[in-house]
Amino acid sequence: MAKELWKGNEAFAEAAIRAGLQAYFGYPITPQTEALEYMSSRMPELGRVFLQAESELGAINMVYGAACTGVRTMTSTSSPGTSLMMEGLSYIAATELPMVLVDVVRGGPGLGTISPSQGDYNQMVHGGGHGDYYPIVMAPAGVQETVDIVYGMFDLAEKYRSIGVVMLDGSIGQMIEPAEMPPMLEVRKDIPEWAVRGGSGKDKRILTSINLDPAEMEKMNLRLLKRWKEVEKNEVRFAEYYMDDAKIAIIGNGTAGRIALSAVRAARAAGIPVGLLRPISLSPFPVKAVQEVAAQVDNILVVEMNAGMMLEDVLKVVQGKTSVEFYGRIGGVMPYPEEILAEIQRIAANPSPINGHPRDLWIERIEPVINR
Amino acid sequence: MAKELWKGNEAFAEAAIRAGLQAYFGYPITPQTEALEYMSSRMPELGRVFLQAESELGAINMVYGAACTGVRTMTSTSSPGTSLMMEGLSYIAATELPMVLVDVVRGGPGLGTISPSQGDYNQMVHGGGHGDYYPIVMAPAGVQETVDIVYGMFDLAEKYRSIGVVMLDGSIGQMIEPAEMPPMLEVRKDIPEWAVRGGSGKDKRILTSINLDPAEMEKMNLRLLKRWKEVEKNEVRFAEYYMDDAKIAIIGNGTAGRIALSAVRAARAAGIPVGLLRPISLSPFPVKAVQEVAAQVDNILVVEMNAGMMLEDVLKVVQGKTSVEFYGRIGGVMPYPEEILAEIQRIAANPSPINGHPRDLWIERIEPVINR
Amino acid sequence: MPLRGTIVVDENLCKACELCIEACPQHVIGLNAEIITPRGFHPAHLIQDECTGCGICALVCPEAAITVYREKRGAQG
Amino acid sequence: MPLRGTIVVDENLCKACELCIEACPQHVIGLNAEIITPRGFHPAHLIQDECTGCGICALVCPEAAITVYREKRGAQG
Amino acid sequence: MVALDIKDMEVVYQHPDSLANVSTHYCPGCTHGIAHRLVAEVIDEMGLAEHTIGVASVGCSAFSYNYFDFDFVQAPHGRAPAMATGVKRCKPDRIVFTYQGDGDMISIGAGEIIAAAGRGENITVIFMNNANYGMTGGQMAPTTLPGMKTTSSPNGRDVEQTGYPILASELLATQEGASFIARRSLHDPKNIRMAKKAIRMAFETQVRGLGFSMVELLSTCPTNWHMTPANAAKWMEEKMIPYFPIGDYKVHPALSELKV
Amino acid sequence: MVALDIKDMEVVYQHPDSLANVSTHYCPGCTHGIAHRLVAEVIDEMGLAEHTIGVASVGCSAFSYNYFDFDFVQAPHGRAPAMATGVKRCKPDRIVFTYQGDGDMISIGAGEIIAAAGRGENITVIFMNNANYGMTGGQMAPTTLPGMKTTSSPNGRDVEQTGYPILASELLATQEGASFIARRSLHDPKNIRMAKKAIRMAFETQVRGLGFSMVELLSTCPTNWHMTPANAAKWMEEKMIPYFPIGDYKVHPALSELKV
Amino acid sequence: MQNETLIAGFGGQGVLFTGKVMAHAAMAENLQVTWFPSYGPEMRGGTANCTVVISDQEIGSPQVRQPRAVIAMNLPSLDKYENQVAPGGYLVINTSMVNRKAKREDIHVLEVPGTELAEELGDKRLANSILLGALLAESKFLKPESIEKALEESLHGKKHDMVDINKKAMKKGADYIKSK
Amino acid sequence: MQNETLIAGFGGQGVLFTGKVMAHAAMAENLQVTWFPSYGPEMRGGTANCTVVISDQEIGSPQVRQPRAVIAMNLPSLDKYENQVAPGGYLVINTSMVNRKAKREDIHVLEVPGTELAEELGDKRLANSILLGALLAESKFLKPESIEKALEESLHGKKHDMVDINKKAMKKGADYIKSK
Ligand SMILES: Cc1ncc(C[n+]2csc(CCOP(=O)(O)OP(=O)(O)O)c2C)c(N)n1
Ligand SMILES: Cc1ncc(C[n+]2csc(CCOP(=O)(O)OP(=O)(O)O)c2C)c(N)n1
Ligand code: SF4
Ligand code: SF4
Ligand code: SF4
Ligand code: SF4
Repeated sequence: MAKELWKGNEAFAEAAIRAGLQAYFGYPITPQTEALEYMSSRMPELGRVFLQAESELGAINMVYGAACTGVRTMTSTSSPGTSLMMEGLSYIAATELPMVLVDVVRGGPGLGTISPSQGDYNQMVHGGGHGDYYPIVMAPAGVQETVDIVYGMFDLAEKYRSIGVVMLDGSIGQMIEPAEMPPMLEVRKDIPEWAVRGGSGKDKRILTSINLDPAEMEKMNLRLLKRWKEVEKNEVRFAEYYMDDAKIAIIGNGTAGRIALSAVRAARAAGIPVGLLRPISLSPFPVKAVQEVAAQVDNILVVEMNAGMMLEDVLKVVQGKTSVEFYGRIGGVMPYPEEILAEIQRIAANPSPINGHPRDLWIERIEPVINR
Repeated sequence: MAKELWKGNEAFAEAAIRAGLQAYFGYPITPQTEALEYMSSRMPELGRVFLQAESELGAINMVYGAACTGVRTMTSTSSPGTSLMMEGLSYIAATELPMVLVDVVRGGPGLGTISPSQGDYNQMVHGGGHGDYYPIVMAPAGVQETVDIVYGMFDLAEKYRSIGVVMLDGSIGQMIEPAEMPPMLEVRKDIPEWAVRGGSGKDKRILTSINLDPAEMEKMNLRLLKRWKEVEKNEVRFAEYYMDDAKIAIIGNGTAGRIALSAVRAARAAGIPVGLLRPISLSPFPVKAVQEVAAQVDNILVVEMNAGMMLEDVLKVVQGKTSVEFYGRIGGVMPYPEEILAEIQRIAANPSPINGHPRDLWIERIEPVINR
Repeated sequence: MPLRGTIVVDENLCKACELCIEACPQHVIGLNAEIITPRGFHPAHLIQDECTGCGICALVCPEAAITVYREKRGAQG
Repeated sequence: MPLRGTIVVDENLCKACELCIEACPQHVIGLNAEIITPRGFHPAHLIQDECTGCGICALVCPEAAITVYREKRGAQG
Repeated sequence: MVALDIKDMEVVYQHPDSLANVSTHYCPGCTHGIAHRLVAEVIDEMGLAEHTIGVASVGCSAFSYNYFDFDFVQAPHGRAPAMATGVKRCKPDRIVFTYQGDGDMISIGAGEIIAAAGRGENITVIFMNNANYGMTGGQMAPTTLPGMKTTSSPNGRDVEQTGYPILASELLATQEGASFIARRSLHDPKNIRMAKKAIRMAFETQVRGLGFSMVELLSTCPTNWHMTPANAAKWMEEKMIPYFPIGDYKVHPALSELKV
Repeated sequence: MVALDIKDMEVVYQHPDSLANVSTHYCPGCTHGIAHRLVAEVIDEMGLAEHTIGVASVGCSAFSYNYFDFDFVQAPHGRAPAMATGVKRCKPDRIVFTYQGDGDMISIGAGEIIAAAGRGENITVIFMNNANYGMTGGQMAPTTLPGMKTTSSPNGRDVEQTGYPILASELLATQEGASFIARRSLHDPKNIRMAKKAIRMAFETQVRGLGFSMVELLSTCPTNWHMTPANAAKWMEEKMIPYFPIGDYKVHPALSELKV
Repeated sequence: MQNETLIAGFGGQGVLFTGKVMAHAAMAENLQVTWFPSYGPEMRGGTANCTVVISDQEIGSPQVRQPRAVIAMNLPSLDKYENQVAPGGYLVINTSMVNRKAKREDIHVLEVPGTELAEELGDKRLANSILLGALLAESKFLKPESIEKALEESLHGKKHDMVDINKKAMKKGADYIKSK
Repeated sequence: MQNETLIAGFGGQGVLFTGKVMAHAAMAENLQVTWFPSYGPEMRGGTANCTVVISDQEIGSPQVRQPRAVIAMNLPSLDKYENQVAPGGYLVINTSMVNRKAKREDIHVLEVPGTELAEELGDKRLANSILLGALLAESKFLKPESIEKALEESLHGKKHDMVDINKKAMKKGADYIKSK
């Protein structure tokens, strides 16, 4: 299929449909609404289920019900909406159901801005719902990658009976880029052996997340955890740029990562040996890749559109093996490549290890910029 | 005042009242309900506001409204209820309002069990709501400590215009212990200079969490972050036991910490030089204390009633300086001291650094126990 | 003469709520103090033989613990 | 003879929605093509002098952009 | 007693097939059990056991999936109508019903039930109104009667502070999408029979694709009312029914001919 | 034109004090502005500006706190009644009102509004029913008319799939705690005058401590209806009002004597 | 010094109350104490238990795998907890509700027909106090004076009438076991 | 090779559409392209802008501090973006809506009375295409054939009638600037 121009939000909607999506439930919220609108015309056209829910609480619980029947199902929303889905997500995880959530992230906290952000990193990656559970979380950096990840996420969700989250910075949802759509898959006809479908006696099936006996609940928790270990083993994704001979590495995901790419190119043009590691799977986190980078370079600069959430994961992995710095913009601000370039130049000029927490040093540098 | 027997849930309710609580909003949920019931009789008796909300969503937004008027206000709930409060909490954080939340944690995910757990660690400590915000989170280990922490939390919340969370393992809410109640404070009469109270023209006050201009939103984010730095500097709390000459350290909070204390005593009785660091403030995390412990001992054993959430924070702080191991029970199971003692003995018998992620090794050890 | 009937109470299900006892128009049900179920109850049983098999006890029983039998029409008189 | 009136439209507020134009019983309001406001609108203004100061334009104006004046009773005739 | 051999007798009543043969966790005398039985009987009589998916809610009936003998899912507190919507939309040829308490359905879940009724969602709701939160130990519900003492209204429900009982049947009957709305009681044989008929009507509504149906069942909670089951039944008759009148609140014209 | 010197004239109408003198972000011709003005006029006439706390919601009116000239807070989507409850309970001598759109109040916030009405919460709700979600670009709302095209019902609202418009005034009027419930429209001078009276009644209800009051204001959304403001007003009269009848749905006896 | 008592029985047999009495008594002796229940949704006919840990230093775990004493008010409790009693510890059995003997031989088994003795006092709900009386008489975990004080404190208001009869029940349990 | 064009104006002036035409044209030339809007709640009378980045390799940042070209459809846009044009870059001004001159001297300033020229074509909404035509004639960011193809692709269905008139507008803009 040839490339066509797609807006991020519509592209992921179409990609989900091509992956055999059977039921979509959602609620409007900027900057995600185009996806819901797209679904509202495409899904009924194909004879599949589209329903605008009364709220994000309604949407996630409709997805919960749909997932119980074994169909491919999803919802999409943006930050305040995901907060409302936390209870439902925790239930779905506990019931071991596959589903896909696309969170088109905007600047928070609160009602915040509708501008792009990566402020939901912790909420998604470290679990905003109660209890131990482990969603798969991927953060694409462009429209084509979004299409490919959403298309594949249903398989992952089903393979691991897990929640698959695609976290799109608002910018990715709103941008238009050429993308090639994958082929349209047939809608699944068979019913998974755990799904409810009407049955009694020996054929009765129950899907629940409650077990008052802690011993049973512990078994379930262990099952989730072990499944997660498999995910950690198999599903790490990342992209590297100019890393071969790099002495400085940028680590940034999604939009922050691609903005960093511009800065890296500019720095390379100026002769600075800098490379970029762009984690695509945030959960599982590319631990080995980061470890290898840490072993190779003298300095790491983590770039995010939040106050350093992934930074903490990088620090945990790097374990002091190399100097880690941070640059972020917060509350819905997107950095320009020039800002990151300036950081690279600063580090290249003085690559000695930093003294203090990278966030603290960044606050000192960024404060005059923000309060200008 | 003399000690009296108090059930954890009622004790924190009374402590809040004595701290000058003016408005309580809540919704029943096990194992927290006694607090709501206690409030339902005590608050009206004192002419203060008690209201059972229609839901946790209702409760947190009533608290939001009450906090806007500058009164001391709080809610309490348990894990599924906190998940429903995530949106509201993010809004409250963004509006820079003081409030107190007591989360009496039960085993999750999902509807789960009502048994004690520490499965909400990530949700609370790493922020389950969207956007960058930073609640103060403390985890007491007994009824007296609960009383003292809740009593003081209102001051902290107001000082930093921040959310103050007290995370009680279900066990602490349900247990009865002797506790001395602090004196009854007068209810505050003055209105903070930021609170709404009816005013127009130059006196008009607005409290909101939205700002469509990302630059303004970024300023607000920075303000929150800088305030948080102050909290990190001033409000770290922890307790240490038998650490003076310890070569092995247990790190555990709340119920896990006090169960570990029993194990530590038994191990000491058997001549093993083990000590206990019990973090009380989980956010801010006792970074320096953990660093010092890491510098002193050969082995750290993190004990939790989850699958290793605080473990990750310990690993981040320890930075490979000493060997870290993990022991947890999940989904609502409380470990017995004997289990932790066995871990201590195992480590004492073979103190060489471990090879692999502590969680992976623990899974291997715990799997036969759980699936027995 | 009314049809004669009888009931069988499933002791694993009965919780001794006494609703059948209250409802029985013939007043022929009572608790069996001799038996204590694993959950600690004295289950209901027929204490007299005027049961007509009317089924009212079963209608009010929250545990669906009662099976009601009645003489076949033909078998009567 | 009806009272005479006039209106003053606040150009910073008017968004050229034309609701006042539609509502005016005297048909004396129109948009002012000469002016373009900072937000890109041609604001409303009086185009004829039969305004009676009835206030209907102000009643329908979503921007509260219109101040309505009327001759004082005494000043009339 | 005269020995009657049950072998020679006909079975007038027995445990319905669709009710699992297990002891429930309900308190002695709790009418949740009666409601379960009636639903099971209706499902059996309509031959729907192989075609039904139940949606349990959060409340004393959270475990009802263990007691019904057909497929079940279990919803978060208050969200059963949304979850049922997800199930029904994906399995439109299945009979989908929720089983919800009053706290669940008309307090925390009021938004979801209104939306489902508004959409005319083709599901059935069994709504257990026992005037309090049973599972958590008897707190005030939106349905608690004025002056009624509960563990969270220790001096009796104060209408000045907490308002009036929500009349769910009256409320939902205002929605065009609602096709069958009825209130019944479970406190005596006559009312239990009437309740069963209403439940039948509700499921018939769904089978006919007519849209949203709900049966509100006034239920006793002897434990939290601090009464014997028999006294609870009397209290129901004397206190609750006057406040929550038994009746049909909405009957789709297509149902009016139906005899059940 | 004949020069009339306004110095010699009396001011028949001017910008109300309680409305800030700033340009709003509302689309040209949007009746949100009219509603704002009427509320401000009523607040001014009742002398309440120093005693009022408004609660903004999420929707096109999210920023209304910038346009009213008195204290305001801003609630999460749908939660304004809960937030207002928190404010009112802590400031019982203040006048507290919410300003909510239809998506906000009767879709995502249906649970909160029902609970507030049920409690007889002594607050006032200004409910803007414009039959769609304006802020996010015109999606279907629970109030969208059957067959009406929106960006999420591109082929027109299909009642089979999405049900019927929720009649919020009728719904809330079933609650005993609700003391004044009225529906008005903002599409022409006469209706605007009637709307103002209803708003006055609602605030009078609160001042008298009579409990929950709501005015549903049928509003135009010219942008998302894809009409000129004038045509939107006509469409309102022809299409919306027949579905959402103007009227008083609940009037507390203590108000019946009141002339406003 | 530390001892732990686990009390178990049907809901309604007063096991939680008995634990609270012990907690009050420990306080009266200036000891540390933690009372910890098994908690569950409000369901009748289930079982209930609580553990009371008494110590002269800060109490660690609120529950222990091997309590020093177990009071089994009914058969399911005996079945469940007999094995857990610490070697050398105490197992108090309400023989009125239990139709078997204890199996353990490495512990002190105190067989008391609690419900029957209680009925002699006119109220079978006193069985819990009778069993506690027996346990304390043998184990000496707490002093009789402290328990009497504890009863005063835990039965206030309308329930104060019950103090004397509970004291009597404690004594009856103690006498019974001493006389054996 | 990379160039960036920022197009800004009132909502309704077609700035987003013009950006999309550029994106289609870039695709026709087998180039990489990213179209990135300023997005906001549905509000009329506000300003809108988008940035189109065209490159022959994977595109990094979707927005740049110093775009190679700015098309300012009105005065607020000129005020806001004039300073951002990269040195040596292009600033296209719709002089019909702007009552001042450009201040920068280190860039190519293309003054085009877009709205007036559009009115000559009978539809003032064509000003955007006129300004784009002018920019491309000077900057050569994209080939005229690609733009024509792009117009065909972006105006489909009922809007297809608009292709020719937009082509004309582009040409008019190009001619105007060449003739100056
Ligand atoms: C989000 C959430 N909040 C609260 C609870 C606790 N909870 C469990 S059941 C229940 C009340 C149930 O009452 P009702 O719906 O009236 O049913 P009943 O138990 O009376 O049958 C509550 C509040 C929960 N499980 N989840
Ligand atoms: C939790 C959450 N969900 C969704 C949104 C996005 N959102 C903002 S406004 C709005 C709809 C508002 O529509 P309505 O209440 O009808 O008011 P109107 O804009 O039409 O005045 C939505 C869905 C949000 N901000 N928060
Ligand atoms: S009604 Fe049923 S449960 Fe109750 S006593 Fe009779 S048989 Fe037993
Ligand atoms: S009604 Fe108001 S905003 Fe509209 S054109 Fe007239 S003056 Fe301008
Ligand atoms: S608590 Fe009430 S509703 Fe729940 S099972 Fe017991 S009697 Fe029934
Ligand atoms: S989108 Fe609609 S409701 Fe919102 S401001 Fe514009 S016209 Fe008004």
